[in-house]
Amino acid sequence: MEIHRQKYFGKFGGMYVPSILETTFDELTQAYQEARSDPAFWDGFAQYMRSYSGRPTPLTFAENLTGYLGGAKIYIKREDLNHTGAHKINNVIGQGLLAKRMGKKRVIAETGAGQHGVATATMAAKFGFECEIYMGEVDVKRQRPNVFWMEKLGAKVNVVKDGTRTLKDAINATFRDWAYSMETTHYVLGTACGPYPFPEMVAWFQSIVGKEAKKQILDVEDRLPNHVYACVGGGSNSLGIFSGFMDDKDVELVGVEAGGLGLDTGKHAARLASKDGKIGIAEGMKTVFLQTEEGQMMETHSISAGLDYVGISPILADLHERKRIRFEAATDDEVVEALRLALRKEGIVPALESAHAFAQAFKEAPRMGKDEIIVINQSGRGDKDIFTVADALKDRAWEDFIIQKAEEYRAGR
Amino acid sequence: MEIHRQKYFGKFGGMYVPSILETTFDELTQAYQEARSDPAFWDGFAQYMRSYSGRPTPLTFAENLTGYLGGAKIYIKREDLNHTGAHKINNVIGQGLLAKRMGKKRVIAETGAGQHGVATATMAAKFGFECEIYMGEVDVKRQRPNVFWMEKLGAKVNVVKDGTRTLKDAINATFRDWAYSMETTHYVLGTACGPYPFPEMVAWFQSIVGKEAKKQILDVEDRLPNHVYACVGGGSNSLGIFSGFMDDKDVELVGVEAGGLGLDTGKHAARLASKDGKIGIAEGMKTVFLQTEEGQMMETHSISAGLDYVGISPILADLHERKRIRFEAATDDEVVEALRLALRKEGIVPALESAHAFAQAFKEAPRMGKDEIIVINQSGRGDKDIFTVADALKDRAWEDFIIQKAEEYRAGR
Amino acid sequence: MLEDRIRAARKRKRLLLMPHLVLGYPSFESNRELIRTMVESGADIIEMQIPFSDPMADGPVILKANDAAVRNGVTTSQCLAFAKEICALYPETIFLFMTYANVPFVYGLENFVKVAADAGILGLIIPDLPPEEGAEYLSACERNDVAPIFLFTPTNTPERLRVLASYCRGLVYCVGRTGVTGIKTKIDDALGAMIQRYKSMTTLPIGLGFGLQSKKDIDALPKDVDIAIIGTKILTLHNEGGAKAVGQFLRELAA
Amino acid sequence: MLEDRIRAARKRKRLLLMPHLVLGYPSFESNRELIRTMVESGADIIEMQIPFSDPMADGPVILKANDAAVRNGVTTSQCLAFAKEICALYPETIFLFMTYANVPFVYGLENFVKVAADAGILGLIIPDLPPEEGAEYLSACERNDVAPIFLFTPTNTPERLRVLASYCRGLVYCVGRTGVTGIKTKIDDALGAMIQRYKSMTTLPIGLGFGLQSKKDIDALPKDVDIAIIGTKILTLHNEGGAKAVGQFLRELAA
Ligand SMILES: Cc1ncc(COP(=O)(O)O)c(C=O)c1O
Ligand SMILES: Cc1ncc(COP(=O)(O)O)c(C=O)c1O
Repeated sequence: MEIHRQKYFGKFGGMYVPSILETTFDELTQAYQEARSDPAFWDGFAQYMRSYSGRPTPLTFAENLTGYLGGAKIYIKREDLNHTGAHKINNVIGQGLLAKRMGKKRVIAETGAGQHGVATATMAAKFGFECEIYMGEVDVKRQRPNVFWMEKLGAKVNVVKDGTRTLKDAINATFRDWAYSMETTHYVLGTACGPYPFPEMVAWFQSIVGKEAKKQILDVEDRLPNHVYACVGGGSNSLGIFSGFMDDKDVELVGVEAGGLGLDTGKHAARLASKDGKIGIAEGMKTVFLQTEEGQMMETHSISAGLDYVGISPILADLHERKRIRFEAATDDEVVEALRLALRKEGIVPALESAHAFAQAFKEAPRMGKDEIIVINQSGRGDKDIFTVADALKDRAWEDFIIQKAEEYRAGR
Repeated sequence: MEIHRQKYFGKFGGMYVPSILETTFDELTQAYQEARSDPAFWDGFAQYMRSYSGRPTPLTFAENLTGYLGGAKIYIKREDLNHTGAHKINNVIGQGLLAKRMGKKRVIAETGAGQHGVATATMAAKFGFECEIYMGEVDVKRQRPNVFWMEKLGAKVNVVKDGTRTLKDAINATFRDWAYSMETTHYVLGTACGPYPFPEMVAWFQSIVGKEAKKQILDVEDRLPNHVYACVGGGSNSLGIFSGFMDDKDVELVGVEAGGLGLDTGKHAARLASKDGKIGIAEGMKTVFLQTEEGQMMETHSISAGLDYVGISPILADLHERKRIRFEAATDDEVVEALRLALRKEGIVPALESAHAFAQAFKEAPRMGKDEIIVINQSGRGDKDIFTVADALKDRAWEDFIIQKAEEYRAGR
Repeated sequence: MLEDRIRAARKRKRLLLMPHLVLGYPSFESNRELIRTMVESGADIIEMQIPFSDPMADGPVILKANDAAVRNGVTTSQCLAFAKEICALYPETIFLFMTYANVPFVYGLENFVKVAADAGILGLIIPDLPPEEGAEYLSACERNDVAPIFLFTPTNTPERLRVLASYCRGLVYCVGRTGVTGIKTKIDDALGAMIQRYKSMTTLPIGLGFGLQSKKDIDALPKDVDIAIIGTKILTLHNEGGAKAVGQFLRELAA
Repeated sequence: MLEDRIRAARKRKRLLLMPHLVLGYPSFESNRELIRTMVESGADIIEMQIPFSDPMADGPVILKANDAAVRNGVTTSQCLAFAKEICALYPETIFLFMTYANVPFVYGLENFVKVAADAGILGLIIPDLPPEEGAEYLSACERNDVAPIFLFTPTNTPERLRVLASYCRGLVYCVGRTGVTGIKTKIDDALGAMIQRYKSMTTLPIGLGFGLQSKKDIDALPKDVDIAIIGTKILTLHNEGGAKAVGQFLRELAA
């Protein structure tokens, strides 16, 4: 895929930034474009990912799921095996190398699920940057283990209590920090959203996933897959894997959004798969948002913090409009069921985010021919979701354990 | 390293099993020896590890630690990047393939830290075995997240309330299960201990770590390391990495045991590094145990469940006696400090077990020359240890979170 | 038009005062009282912010007001109608709109500018709509004789300032330091130099904003500043002491 | 010596009774009372288990007794001294030791066997010490005229049984089914066939163990069984009703 080297993707994208940030964006754009046209930069990046994060991640044949569902042959791209447990590290190391090139001393980032926060804190520790992370209060509550590790990695975690207290508010808060600190600081945006060059740059770093996946499926099957599934929060993991197949018109690309309690309940985060998304401008970009008639961003809902976001990558909004990608949604219940099945059948623990891609693939695979091939992107591992999953499954033993632990803590005070 | 194909390693080892299990051991020994002399078996195993677990795991240059400590150049072998988060999966997939070959339908295992239990439950899900895990009550308490995932992977977790309610009691309980079930069941022993052929077989599967590490260090440094550090519970990860350098006499091998509260407190699990270990017979093998004058196994102590074990691999006891391996111990406090340093300097989260190897290397590296090279085996990742680490660091925010969670659970009842 | 009105006002007064408020916060009723007080206490220009759920360039105080107003269900149409009422009520005072790009975009940009102009609004401040993204906006402003106001900030290069100046009408909104609203500007020589730099790029009146706290700050302002823009301080005063406190403060400044 | 003593006893009785107890559990004092009751109630052979922290071949009931005795600080020397006292007290009764390999190993194997023999112990059962690992043990037994007793189990192949038989002295300890102690054996034709198989491998007296519960079980035992070994049931009775309950049960069985 030749990623556009322009600010717009069809009618989406742009650079809607306050003038205070313009210089920073110019500087970033220049550094990014220089890095991008310097093959040594990519090589250094790929080498770093190999020796630090364990790339290439494997493409695992899901033999049991294939047999159980009785349709297409299912492969899983294992981004969960990355250091820090998700694809987020790809982008973060890329931006970290860029920030070093730009001579920055400090990095800041927003995070929803906390994976991007952990990845950024990790990179900051490794590269010697100071680090602050902004995270919505709602997300801090449901992803406490990630907050814990960010802090232990030396990052300061700022709890954002504005607005809906989720990802979009964390993004705004990070931009506010940047407006003061840009001289010394790089904002490591975590997904393929925000003002140019972020969408394109993040998609570029994540394209390492698609490059590998394409090579791997050709190695084992000697042909391309028929369908590729990825979950879609901001859009970075999906663009990452899709990029490998973008120019192969026969490969169907399926983006799976958070269906929450159902597309007709208003409690979801499906910007493209539902009828509720409308074009708008926020977080520095023009794209499809879940917003009111008045253009106010809505509260979204998803069991997975990482997909619980009002906006979507402008690159995806464009590919949706151009019908290159089909968008679907999986509900919270379907996702928990898919997680359960993946655990039982393959011994893998997809993150709740990734489990959306699994859920949709599981719905469609049985109706496919045995000669068809599916690739599912497992964007991360679900360890971090233990509190959410335990709650969703109403695990009594876990509750008892927590209650007892709480009693110990209380007694110790 | 040519691993001995005999029941004894020097004066250690043997096969001290009740006659009811003898036939099973004969069958297992035969299957293992056949597999071992069949190169296709190893190739199949290595291929499985590649496509399912993400091997080879990287060898990461710890640039910041190297600079900070100011001595030897430090490399870290990243077993934490394995699927399920530790080296345990190497052995488990190996034994799973063997159990399939033997036509077994069910697997059982003991677990201490829970890593081996999670790995076994994972393998059972992937290979379609029924699965039961035995785990001491003390360990269930300190490693609840792992218990949770074992159950979600479809395994039954049996809480062992006998004896010291830790690893050794779980091993005994698993042997008891096996005495009824051996016809259909394979016992996936989790470390290089127990009756022959387990010590040798487990070390064989884990030798994949050492093979890779040797190749990797030669690739980047074009020479062998001067020192290799690994933590020692039962001995599987240490034998795994050491095996790659066993015949290279100039490479010093350092095994690091759990020093607990200190070697002179009686509250530790240092069988070889302390003066408290004595030769004895238990858990089916003759080796060095922490035992009373009367030959009763003692209560051990370590902050890390996975090193909290009275016995040690007979292979290691022999290599200790032959002075091929130097044994040291790191205390709980040193380990927490090492964990903190690894997090801050390299953005990695060693398991508390692995952090013992780090702690010892950190003690010794500053006194080494800058031309010396160290390899530390990071046997696993510390996510699973969040409750223990939070307690060790007295993390108030974590406690608050747990207390609040407990209140929600209580309110929901 | 805006520029003329400002120049005219400037003739009568060394420094114009431009306080800020968030529409619908805490209610339109309260806005009416506040604006009356502002007008009576010496405000020359009033910046009315149409609330938005994601005000990325605002600090915590204004942010909270936006949140509350959005939760109150304030609509763009209400704000436009309110502006019409107020502009008619206080023809001597200059009223501007401040908002974020999505509000007019979703309302319909062309229409938004027209209705605002008809209401009597003389200028628009949309911090997340740089000229490069605003072709439609700029032409609508031109057609309706509404001034598109852009921000000059310390980090902008001279070239950038020239570009901004070329699109800016009515006044330039100068930022005293890096950062979002609500942070105090240190008034010292550096600021004087900065204003000089801004001044050299434009002939428009200079408004200086972000962080003014007291009469002392006002007195220390470089002489090239035409308008003192006061946002967060006003909102904080209003939150704590109501319209009365705002009035008292403005009167002090105007004294 | 053990074999002769068993054959002599067997002449007087169709089926010998061999109850089990754990030394030092709950106390040696209690052991004394229990053994007296056992002797008075028809026990012919008494299996005294020296407790061990890791009794891998025992089920939950005996395991708990081992744990408790170990925690009580029971020592091997105490057990040996106790045996000496008891053997002298009841010269008509046959006493055996059961324990795990580490206990004699740490005490000193050679010495352990000698002291036990001197005390009057006629046989030793060490489930985790197969003949292949027990060269020193076997020769010490031989020198001291103590019978090393091995277990025949349903999973052992005929070849293995022959090997075990060749090392076994005094009696063979036959296991009715797979598993550890404490599980009930179903007494049916399969058991009869199994005993036949064991019998064909050895001329030694046959002890059958693991899981006997009642007089009915005893009556249904295949005729080739010489000794009924009763472990868990005895311990359970003792835990619940003391020596009295054990005595009553043994008397029923002996009736
Ligand atoms: C594991 C995982 N998958 C997916 C996502 C969604 O983001 P994106 O669409 O940018 O991949 C997140 C975000 O936090 C995540 O943590
Ligand atoms: C991460 C990790 N490292 C080390 C160990 C110790 O075992 P071994 O000595 O067999 O490697 C364990 C045991 O559970 C473990 O989980």
